[in-house]
Amino acid sequence: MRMSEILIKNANVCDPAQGINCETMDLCIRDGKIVESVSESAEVIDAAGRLTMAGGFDGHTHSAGKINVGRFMNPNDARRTLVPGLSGPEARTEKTRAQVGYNTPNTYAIGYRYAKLGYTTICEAAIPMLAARHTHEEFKEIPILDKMGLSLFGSNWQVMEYVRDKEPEKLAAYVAWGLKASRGYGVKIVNAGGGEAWGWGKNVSGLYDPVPNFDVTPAEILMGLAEANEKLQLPHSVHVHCNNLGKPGNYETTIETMKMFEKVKPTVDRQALHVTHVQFNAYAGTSWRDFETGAPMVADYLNGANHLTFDLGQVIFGPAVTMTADGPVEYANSRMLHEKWSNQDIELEDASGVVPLSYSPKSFINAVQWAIGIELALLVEDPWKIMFTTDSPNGGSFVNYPEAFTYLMSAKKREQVISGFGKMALDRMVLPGLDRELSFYELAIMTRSMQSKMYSRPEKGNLKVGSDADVAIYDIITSDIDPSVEHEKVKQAFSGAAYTLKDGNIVVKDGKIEATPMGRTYWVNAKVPADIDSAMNKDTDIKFKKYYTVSKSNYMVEDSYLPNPVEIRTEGAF
Amino acid sequence: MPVIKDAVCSLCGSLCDDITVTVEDNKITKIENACILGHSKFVGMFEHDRIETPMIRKDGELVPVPYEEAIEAAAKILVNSRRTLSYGWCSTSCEAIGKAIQLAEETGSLIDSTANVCHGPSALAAQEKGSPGASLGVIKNRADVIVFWGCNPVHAHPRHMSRYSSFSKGLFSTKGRKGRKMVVIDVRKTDTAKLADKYVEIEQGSDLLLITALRSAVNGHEDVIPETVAGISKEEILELAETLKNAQFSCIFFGMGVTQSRSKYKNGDGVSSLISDLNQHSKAVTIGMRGHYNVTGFGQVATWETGFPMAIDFSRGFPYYNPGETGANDVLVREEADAAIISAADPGAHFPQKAVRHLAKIPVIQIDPYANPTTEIADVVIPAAVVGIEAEGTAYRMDAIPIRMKKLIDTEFKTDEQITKDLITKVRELKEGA
Amino acid sequence: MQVVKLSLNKANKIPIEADTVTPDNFAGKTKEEIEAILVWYGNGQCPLGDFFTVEVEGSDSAENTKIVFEGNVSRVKRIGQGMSAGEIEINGNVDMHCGFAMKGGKIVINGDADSWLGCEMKDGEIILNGNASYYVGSGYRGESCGMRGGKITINGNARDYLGEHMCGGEILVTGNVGLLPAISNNGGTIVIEGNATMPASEMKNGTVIIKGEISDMLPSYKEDGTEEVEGVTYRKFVGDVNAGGKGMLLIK
Amino acid sequence: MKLKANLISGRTADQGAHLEAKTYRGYFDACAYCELNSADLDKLGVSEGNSLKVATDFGEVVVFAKANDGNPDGLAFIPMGPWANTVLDPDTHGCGMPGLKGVPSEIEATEEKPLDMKSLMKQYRED
Repeated sequence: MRMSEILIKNANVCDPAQGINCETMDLCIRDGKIVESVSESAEVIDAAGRLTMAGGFDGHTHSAGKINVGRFMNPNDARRTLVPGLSGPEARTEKTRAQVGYNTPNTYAIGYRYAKLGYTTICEAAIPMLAARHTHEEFKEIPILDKMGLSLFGSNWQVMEYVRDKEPEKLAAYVAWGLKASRGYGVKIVNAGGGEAWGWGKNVSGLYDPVPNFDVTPAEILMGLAEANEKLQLPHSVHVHCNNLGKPGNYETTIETMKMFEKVKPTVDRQALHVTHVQFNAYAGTSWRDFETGAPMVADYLNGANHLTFDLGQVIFGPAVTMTADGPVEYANSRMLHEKWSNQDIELEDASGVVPLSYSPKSFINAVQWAIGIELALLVEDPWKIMFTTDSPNGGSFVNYPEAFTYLMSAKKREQVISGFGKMALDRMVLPGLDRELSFYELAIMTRSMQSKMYSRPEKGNLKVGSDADVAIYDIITSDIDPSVEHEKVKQAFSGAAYTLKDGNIVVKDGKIEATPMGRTYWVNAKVPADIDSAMNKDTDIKFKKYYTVSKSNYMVEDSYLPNPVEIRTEGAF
Repeated sequence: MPVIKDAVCSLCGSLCDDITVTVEDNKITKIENACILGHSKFVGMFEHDRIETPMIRKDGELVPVPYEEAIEAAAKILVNSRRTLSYGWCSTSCEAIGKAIQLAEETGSLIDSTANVCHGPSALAAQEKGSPGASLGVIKNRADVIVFWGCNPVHAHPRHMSRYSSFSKGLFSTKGRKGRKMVVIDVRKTDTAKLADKYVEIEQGSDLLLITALRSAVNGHEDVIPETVAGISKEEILELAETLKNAQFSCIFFGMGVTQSRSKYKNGDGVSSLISDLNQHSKAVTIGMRGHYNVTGFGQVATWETGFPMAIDFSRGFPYYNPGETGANDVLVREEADAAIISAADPGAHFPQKAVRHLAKIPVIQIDPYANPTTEIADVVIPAAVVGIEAEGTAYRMDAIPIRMKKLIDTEFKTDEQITKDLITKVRELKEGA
Repeated sequence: MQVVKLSLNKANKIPIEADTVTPDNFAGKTKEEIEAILVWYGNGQCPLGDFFTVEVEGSDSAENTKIVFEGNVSRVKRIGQGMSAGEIEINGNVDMHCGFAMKGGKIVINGDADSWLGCEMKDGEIILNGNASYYVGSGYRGESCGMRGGKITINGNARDYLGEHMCGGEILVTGNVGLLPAISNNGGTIVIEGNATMPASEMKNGTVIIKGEISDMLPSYKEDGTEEVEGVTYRKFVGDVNAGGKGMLLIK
Repeated sequence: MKLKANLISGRTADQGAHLEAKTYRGYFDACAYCELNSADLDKLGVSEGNSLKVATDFGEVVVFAKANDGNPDGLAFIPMGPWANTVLDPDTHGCGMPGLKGVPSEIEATEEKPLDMKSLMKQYRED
């Protein structure tokens, strides 16, 4: 039940969207929103000077859909208890359903554990449209959090044909239709064209390698979809997993991709491009033998560019589960690491794979991967360009976020980890020479504030009047703590929020779940002129008649799958 | 008269969604595009005996009782049990499955699906090696070599070959059956085998030997293969390996001939490994031929809600999983279960005698639209609507593609989902009272 | 020395889960304290004393504590789970997961053992003077590593999947084994004095010696001369070739 | 004469078509039979429609004889259902799956008639 009014007294607010840097003040909440003032009958929470931020927003996580393949093939993950309080089996209680898992927790555990970290919104990074119902079915069972998802378009036959045939309007109409069909929030492109090539067991080698049988290049797919994205005035830019992920030397493809987007003009006040889990795409060298960090080169480019955002894909040592629509990468992983391999190609649309693995500080490759994520965060000057992620659970489970925050905030903590690396690893990274330590303010930007802008959700990721009353209070007195030295305390505090409020409901208190309201699902309904829409539909009719194995009328995700939907309408600029 | 197009057939794991249904006076009078199994389900339901009313066994006979009485009796059984087996939930919607799992969690029960006697070993295989698959349309559009191993779609999935596999046509498979090589591996010449280009008759129980020989051939270790393996000559094995290696896109569909035979899940494990090896040469995937129309859905829902696809033991309040210990047959054959709730499945017909005999000894709650062998040993019987005809809901096709089943006609019967919700409410009431 | 004798009062069908029954947990405890230790029984917990008559002699450390089960405990699971020291003697049959993940000490079973005996064991010793069921010394579902150390001796037969995913340690079976012993092995030694079917599938590493007959040898092993072990000459096979394995399979 | 056969069970279209009509004669007809090839039936001196007694370590059941020349010698098939399950192997082999295929059996001609579904199940309730 929603309390109508709450007064949070003595909150040490860190809200970069308003330029508030750890100032102690009161926060007022009414009917789930931040307001100017409340009446005297408001319920009072005494923050007692503790660090207070907007609810966290994980803008790139694999938490619904493909993660189920990860759970399915790794029942051993269910018993892992590597992060106390945030992993492993937990019996049901009066308030909570039973929980299991570490990298691939069950849906309930995902909701509870994100909330314990003070997070209140997540974005599932990949919805295969044909299987979109599945994503929404899992969303329904993830308590507390607000959710959104990105739909996969990068190896879609209809997309590639429209790009090849230079039909930008119909392409935009198809993207709008696909988002509606899958109830997606934005356009995800994974290894553009690579999913189709994987249909024949092959891959594309870079931006200009034509996709077999479709006579288009990854570059053309990327530009075509970016144009459609802007034509539809979508709230998020295209969200790109670059070609050549996971390959030594791929930083060049990554920079090339970023550069290509300099010419894209956003029609909404946000970036033109989001490049995801750049850690996996910032590799230098020519093979795994001479593999080394490419972070300085990528960071150098990013520091001079203002048209894009990116996220880290930080690596956490220990077991992880890689899961991506990049089918060929997963197959290569499984062969290289002798690991189990699941694959799921989706007809006419995309590919995907899941492979468990373990990152070890003793492996020089893993050590360098670990360093690259942090290097990117420290070398890129403007935190507003950076979203903190582990690409959970690809680089590691989200429950390790507090641990990872200390890597960013404490050079001492980094030294501790680095001291376990071999010489070969140290020679291939630049991290030991970096002494930058991020502040709580910068951390808040990377974990909540920049997401608001990046996803055009002004009511999220900040504590402005009118915003959603999603609030996290952490047991940290910022004036009394030196995160550089007391990194353990920082980790502890971020591991179990003193309070998490979701829409003004106390969902976590002292690190324990208090209530489990159902969150919203955001999806985008983009307007397309009727004639273009109908021309596009004639083309997709043929696709369904001849090639799909599901009828078109059974493709569209029905309303009943979104118990608490928020429809975002866009007008389009046709 | 209303004609409903693109209705979903809720019989087998093919989950065909192109059925045209004519409804007159709330009766299905005509059905187009369905196979014999689907036809029997859709039209047959107006011929077959429904369980008309809730019943409780008194003095050996099932006697009609009001719904509330049946729910209360069922809830009492659940609350008083120390080790309840909840079983089935595969010919029903994902929404009902979700509630069944919640009921199992709240009563500290053990819950298992029909995969226990079907593709359970395929899940164990995936836990060893993963499951390299694809959606069925990928096969339709690309596959030039199709292998049916230990499965008989002509009988079990009659439209599979025309919609998704052997006979289907797609973008890169314009010639349909003519452009494809169809291989059947089985222990007897089935009706499916009769349609194959190549039939390989394997000695019963020797699947892993043949899979291993194929892997050795594909991986360039011909020298370790003896002259005969699994009753098949080395020459034939090498030829089959070449067929697979030289395919542009091959798919191995496997059935219970693989999962139920000697070596059980190690056969599926071997198939996954063979697929991985084949991808060094060409594209290859594998798909299990799932039986009940939503047994795949049970696996999906259970996995996201509990972390595990089946055989989940909630005794300690959190999910524990270990087929061989926590499977339906495990706890029945060992006579551990002291009560059972069974829905949308028929262990009376499909479990070995020893397991059925134990079920006959303990209190059994059955939720089902139709009387069947389980009814004969049930103590509380609750009639349900036919999901996919009288109730809508989600089901997952054998390739894990979710499809929404339509409601085609009205009914007075409650859905499995509603019945399970009522049970949860009653169980809570009884627990609070206690 | 502390000796704790446990006698089951009445045979049970619903298994008792006795993961709290270890010398580590019993050491230094009185009869009353031991009787009060909770065990799972179906979906609830009960004190051990509800099921067993408990006798305690002496009081000592875990190393010097011995637990004796008098008679069958064929529905008592997880006895000795995770134990690090001391001894457990079972004078009858025992249920699943006996000695699961044990780290040290010794378990002697004078009867048959159900599945998962010594599963994920790290060190210590198990002696089974009877027959074993499935998955001796293997790993939990989905794990890549089963038994890592210690020794299991089976003076009887064992069923299928013996030593699945074994990474270290030693298993000796004096009788016959079922299907697929030493499957997916990555280390350790398995000696089978009797017969076996389809041994060592996908072995990556380790040694398997089979002194009896083999049925259905898997076509994934390369014969590579002979090897002498303790004065006996065996045919030596190397593989599994499909796992890129360097395992050694020695057969008569 | 007793024929040693390897017994398997499995689906058939007829069995599938009667999944929701198991109290009917059609289900009995679809499931209460055992298929052997003609040569094996000849060895037993029975023709289609005669009764066969199938015995395994786990039980015995009377079913009708049916010819299927797709079966190799010594392979017996009974459609999945309560008749097959009377004689299949309940051991779950450490992985949950009973032995529903590959059960050693002995088959002989008999004058007894197969029990209908309800009579078969009644035994379990009353035993």
